[in-house]
Amino acid sequence: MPETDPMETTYLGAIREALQEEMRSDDTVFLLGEDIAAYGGAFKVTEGFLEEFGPDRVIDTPISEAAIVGAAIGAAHMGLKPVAEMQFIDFIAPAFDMIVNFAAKSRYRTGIGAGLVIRGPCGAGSRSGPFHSQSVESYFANVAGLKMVIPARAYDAKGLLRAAIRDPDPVLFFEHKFLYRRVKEHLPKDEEVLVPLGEARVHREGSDLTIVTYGAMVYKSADAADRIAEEDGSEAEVLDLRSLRPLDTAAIVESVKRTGRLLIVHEAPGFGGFAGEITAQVCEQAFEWLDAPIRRVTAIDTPVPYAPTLEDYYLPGEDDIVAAARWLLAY
Amino acid sequence: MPETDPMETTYLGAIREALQEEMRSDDTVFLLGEDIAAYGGAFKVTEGFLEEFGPDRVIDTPISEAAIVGAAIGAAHMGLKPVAEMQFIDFIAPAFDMIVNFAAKSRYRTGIGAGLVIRGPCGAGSRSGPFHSQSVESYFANVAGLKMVIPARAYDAKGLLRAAIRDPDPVLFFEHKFLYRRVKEHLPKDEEVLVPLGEARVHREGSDLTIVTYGAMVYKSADAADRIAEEDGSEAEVLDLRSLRPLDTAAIVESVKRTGRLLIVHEAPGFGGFAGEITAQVCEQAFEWLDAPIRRVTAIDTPVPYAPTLEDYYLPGEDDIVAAARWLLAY
Amino acid sequence: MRSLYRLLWLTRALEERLETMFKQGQVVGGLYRSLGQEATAVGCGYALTEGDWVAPSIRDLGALLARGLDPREVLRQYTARAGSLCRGKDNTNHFTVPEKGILGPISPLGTQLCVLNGVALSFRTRREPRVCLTFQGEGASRTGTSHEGLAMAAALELPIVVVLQHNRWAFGTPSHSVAAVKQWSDVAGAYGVPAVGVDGNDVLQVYDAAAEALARARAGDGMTIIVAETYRMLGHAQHDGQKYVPEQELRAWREHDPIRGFEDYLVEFGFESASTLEEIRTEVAVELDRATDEVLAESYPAAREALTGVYGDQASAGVPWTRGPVPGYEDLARRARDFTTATVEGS
Amino acid sequence: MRSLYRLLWLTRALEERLETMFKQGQVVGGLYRSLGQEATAVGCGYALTEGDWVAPSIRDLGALLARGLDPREVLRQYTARAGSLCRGKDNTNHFTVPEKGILGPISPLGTQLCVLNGVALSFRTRREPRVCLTFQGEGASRTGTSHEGLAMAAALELPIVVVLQHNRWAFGTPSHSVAAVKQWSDVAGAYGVPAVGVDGNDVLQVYDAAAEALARARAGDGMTIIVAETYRMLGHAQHDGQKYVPEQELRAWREHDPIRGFEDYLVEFGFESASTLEEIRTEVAVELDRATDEVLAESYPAAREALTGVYGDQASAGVPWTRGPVPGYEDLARRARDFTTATVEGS
Ligand SMILES: Cc1ncc(C[n+]2csc(CCOP(=O)(O)OP(=O)(O)O)c2C)c(N)n1
Ligand SMILES: Cc1ncc(C[n+]2csc(CCOP(=O)(O)OP(=O)(O)O)c2C)c(N)n1
Ligand SMILES: [Mg+2]
Ligand SMILES: [Mg+2]
Repeated sequence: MPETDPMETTYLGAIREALQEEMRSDDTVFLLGEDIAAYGGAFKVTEGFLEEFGPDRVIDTPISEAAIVGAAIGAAHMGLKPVAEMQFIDFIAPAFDMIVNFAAKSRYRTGIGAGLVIRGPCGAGSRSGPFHSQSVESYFANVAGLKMVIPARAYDAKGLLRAAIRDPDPVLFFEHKFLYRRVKEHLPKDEEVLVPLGEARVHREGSDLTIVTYGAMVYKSADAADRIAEEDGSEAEVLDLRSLRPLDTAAIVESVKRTGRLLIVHEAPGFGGFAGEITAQVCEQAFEWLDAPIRRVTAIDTPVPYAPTLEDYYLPGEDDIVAAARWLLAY
Repeated sequence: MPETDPMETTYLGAIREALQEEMRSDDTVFLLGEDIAAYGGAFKVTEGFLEEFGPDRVIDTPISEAAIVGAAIGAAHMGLKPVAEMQFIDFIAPAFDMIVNFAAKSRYRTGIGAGLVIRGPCGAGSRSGPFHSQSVESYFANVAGLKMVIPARAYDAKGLLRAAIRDPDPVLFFEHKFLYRRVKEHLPKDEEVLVPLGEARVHREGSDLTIVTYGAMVYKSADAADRIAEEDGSEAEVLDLRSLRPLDTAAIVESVKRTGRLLIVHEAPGFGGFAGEITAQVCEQAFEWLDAPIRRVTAIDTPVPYAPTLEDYYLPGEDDIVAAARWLLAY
Repeated sequence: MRSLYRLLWLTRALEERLETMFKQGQVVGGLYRSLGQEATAVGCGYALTEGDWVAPSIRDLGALLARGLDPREVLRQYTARAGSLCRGKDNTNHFTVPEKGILGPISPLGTQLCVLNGVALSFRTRREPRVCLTFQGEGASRTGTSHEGLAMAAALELPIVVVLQHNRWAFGTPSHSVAAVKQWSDVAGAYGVPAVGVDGNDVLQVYDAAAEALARARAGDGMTIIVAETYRMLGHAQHDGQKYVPEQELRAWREHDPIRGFEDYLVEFGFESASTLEEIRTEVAVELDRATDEVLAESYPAAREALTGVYGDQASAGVPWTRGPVPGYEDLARRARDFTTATVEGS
Repeated sequence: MRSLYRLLWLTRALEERLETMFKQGQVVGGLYRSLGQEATAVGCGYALTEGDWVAPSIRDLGALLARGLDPREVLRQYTARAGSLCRGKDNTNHFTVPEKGILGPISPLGTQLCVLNGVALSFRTRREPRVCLTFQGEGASRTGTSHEGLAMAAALELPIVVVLQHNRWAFGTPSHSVAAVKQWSDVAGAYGVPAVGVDGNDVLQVYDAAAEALARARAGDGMTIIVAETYRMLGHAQHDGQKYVPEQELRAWREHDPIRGFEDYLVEFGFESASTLEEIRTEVAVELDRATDEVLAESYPAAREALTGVYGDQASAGVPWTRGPVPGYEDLARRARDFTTATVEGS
């Protein structure tokens, strides 16, 4: 057994570590964003970085997400490795043009790539209302040239962020803020934590049903699976996608071919959400193996509401997953 | 038979007419955008409007798509009915934040709606390169609060635009520029042309296969269907969605239940595209009726390239549709 | 004068009340204060008249109270009550209240001004003598949307006043370190409009400047930018202990407290007696006690209210893709069940 | 002087050549000219030195030629040849050529400056004495991204020069009708940087101003905005007949043609003889004839090249979701078939 750190590392701490390690080993890596230097970041991800790496590598910017992403593209063109922080991932919207039109298309158009990372906290559950809680993956799902990652574990947060920084293409790195301090793991000390983009991960094994999910929903799905195992004796496999672009279709298809049943769970609203793409891939590649319709459990099709009663209702719940899973198992 | 206009109306002319008629009958309707007043618009859709309706109702703005949409929202709050033009729909990207965060969420958050239309030319085929050719529907597919329309016929362009202007919610109205002057129809003279949002339309009847499509692909799909009918004797039904939000799932499901086979065709790239949502809906609601996997024919997963050879290859072709349809029919 | 003082005090006392409630866990989510900046918001809000519209940033509570907003609405909003102006669907002051001419902000900075332009445009189009006023932090002035909004307001000669609040900070960063602007009134050069600078902590100076700029807008002479020099006396939000702020800077500005300064002025020049002011403060406290009790007795919205109000027409509300009961799945999700009822009732 | 003249003339002649080719249907897509503005582009481009970067708008061909760009590359690009700098994937001057320090624009206005900031930032970080220069129309200066880019360049004190080309028009609209700015150099006030105005049709004046601003940037003193007063002598693009332009205005500016003006100057003050200039023009014509023949003999890219170059790693290029052969469908689409070959060869 590899040695693990006796101290637990939080999901947030894992992100810190990934940034630190990449910055220490490669001096072309640098950070830019709002309040990340002197203040240390809205969530304190980069606290102390200014002191360690200096103002050339930890750069406070004006409030201007488009300019932040733009500067990251230009720096990437020149061989630097920028990591741009969006204070909340909701504020990626003002940089949308810059991302989908400049960053994503640059290599294809000109042969000059833009290896940069845009990272920031996504997701609901913290009573932050419609503008500090969104899941924005579907905005970018149809954009060729982008990669897109959303880790659920501290291990993956660290390993994927390091891989994202080394990646030659623009990577959107979504961190679920609800997991920042709630997820804690013993990370290995003596092996390098590096997770390649585009590989899904079996979070929980099972043979009766496949639950494909990502981000914070991995935990709710696993809880639901445990409950079903306990109460019904059925075993659901929980597949954590980790990357949405590239998507590990092979892993999804392999699992579905074994279980014959597929439930997709994500936190964003259902209509037009990423579950559609997964459904389409499975329909194309594993239709004959399906013993039941493909189902999805998602947020309701509304903005993220603020009041606790509303937000809890908005989010897909463990009960919803259990109910859908049971329905599929009984089909 | 209702009387039709002896003069043919182009798709572009139909849009002009819709704007004119709504502006004549309702003086709260007004237009804003770049070069739309004195110049008459990049595609001359609003030529002569300044003279007829005056500078309060046909407003040239600075080059600032976010501000254009913003002003439209505010004016809509005050009971006006703004129609904002994006010179090319690609330039909706800088207004993305304003659309998904302000326009889409306004009613839900505050009870005050934003009944406005954002219209502009989309689509490829005119050798205009990566930034004047895009299909942008998937950016907005997951955004609750928006409506989204893309007509294929002149009749629908007129009828849907009129309905969009009257609609209480923000409507994205995508006009396929390849159809602007190529599509010509005799529009009825004595009946009101008004097409409600959210209703699909059978473009070509058939019982062996359902082709769900929209925009310029309606014509390629119909041509493919004709060829299959002629060469193979099979009848494909071509369903023109017209609206993507709201989506007429009932019509799709009804057709699929009849034919047992579904092919989805759209011009945007496949991965993360709108076909995913259609697939998911049909999987949920008509799985038992499917006699073959759901397939999609789309653009390749790249930006829209410029050279004629590349652009032709990028776009889904009639041959691709025929091949996929035959594959499904033979399944 | 008395009502100006009352508004200033009410702003501060109401925020302090919210702070107490925040510490007691009664506020849902974050809390943003305007301590030290009350004079700018109140002075501007007070200069508006019936029919005008104001678009506050999150720190302009005083302007809303000046528009006659009931403090209970503020308490309801921060405690996410069912009866709050946003029905619990959005937070802080993100409400739009047409009757009072209030356009709420959304979080992405700069967007609000663009939307207020549309309100101003409607006044222009209808030849109504109404005007708009909005606030903007110096941090927010660096956003693209802010620029587009200012440029459009200037180009279309909209009846609007933009108050740039130079409070030295944006979140955790001193503004001088991320903006090269030396004179904030120079910003107006990019738009070709006049700018006027005021001491944002002097409510009368603010009021005068606002009144004049509003009159200019009302006369059809277009936008004015008012630069209010002021200071953010607390952290960005309640959770921010403001450790990064030089103690000396804080102390200097504390000497220039807008409310204490106004009190001194009123008493010194004999406009009001100290005891009158004391009475006002007591009145406010009583009013807030009552308001707090009342609001805390109210409840959160019912869960399934989450499903309502996305669209303005029954047709869209009723289509299955807003998570309706999928045929064959009626037995499944509680939410699908609820949906049917909610849409029928809710729209 | 001679090389400056040659560049000016080459710019115009090359564009005229493109216009001819456009009319003959050899140009793919649109064509945008810089007639009347050549001096600004050439003067600025000429002031740059080895290692510097320039980011042109679509109307700054002259700056690229000054950077040593081969006219054949321009012809290839406009005719979508396989060997063009964008391999036929993008149009006009949307190419980025690191060896020549050229950052291509994309269509959404304002974005390019933000990206050039990143290039300048890399110079600053690496303590390299290199600088950047970019162009921007007065129309584009109203975009949010332009503002964010200028604000960031100023705040981070980047080594950059921004040339605001006030050519009176943006597409089909006179700029004064959609911008309230009176003095375009006042724009600099929003960023706290110096601005200098020049006659954009006087190549020497432009050159001097650019050289000075570049020296300032190179010395670490940050951004300068140069406002070049000039005029767009043709429509927005080839298809635009410019009917909306007052004949009188056009005529007045024709009197101030930047190339004829420079010719007169050179001859009058004895720098060059008329016949030398004539020789240069002939040389250019010969060069362009040869270039045109060469490029027209080249072909469009092979169709399946469309599939290549989206990603920088083989892994992503190979995954099925970039439209690979779906298992079981190998027999189906020609594109799926092509894909396998293309990705193996193409990356
Ligand atoms: C587009 C955008 N980016 C980032 C944020 C996060 N944010 C909220 S307030 C704030 C600082 C605002 O500073 P300023 O505009 O000066 O206003 P002040 O807080 O000083 O009143 C930031 C960065 C945001 N709301 N919107
Ligand atoms: C964001 C955006 N909106 C609209 C356009 C369409 N467009 C292309 S050029 C142009 C006018 C540009 O005017 P200006 O910046 O003054 O440059 P000029 O053409 O005068 O050189 C417009 C509106 C665009 N390219 N980008
Ligand atoms: Mg501030
Ligand atoms: Mg111009």
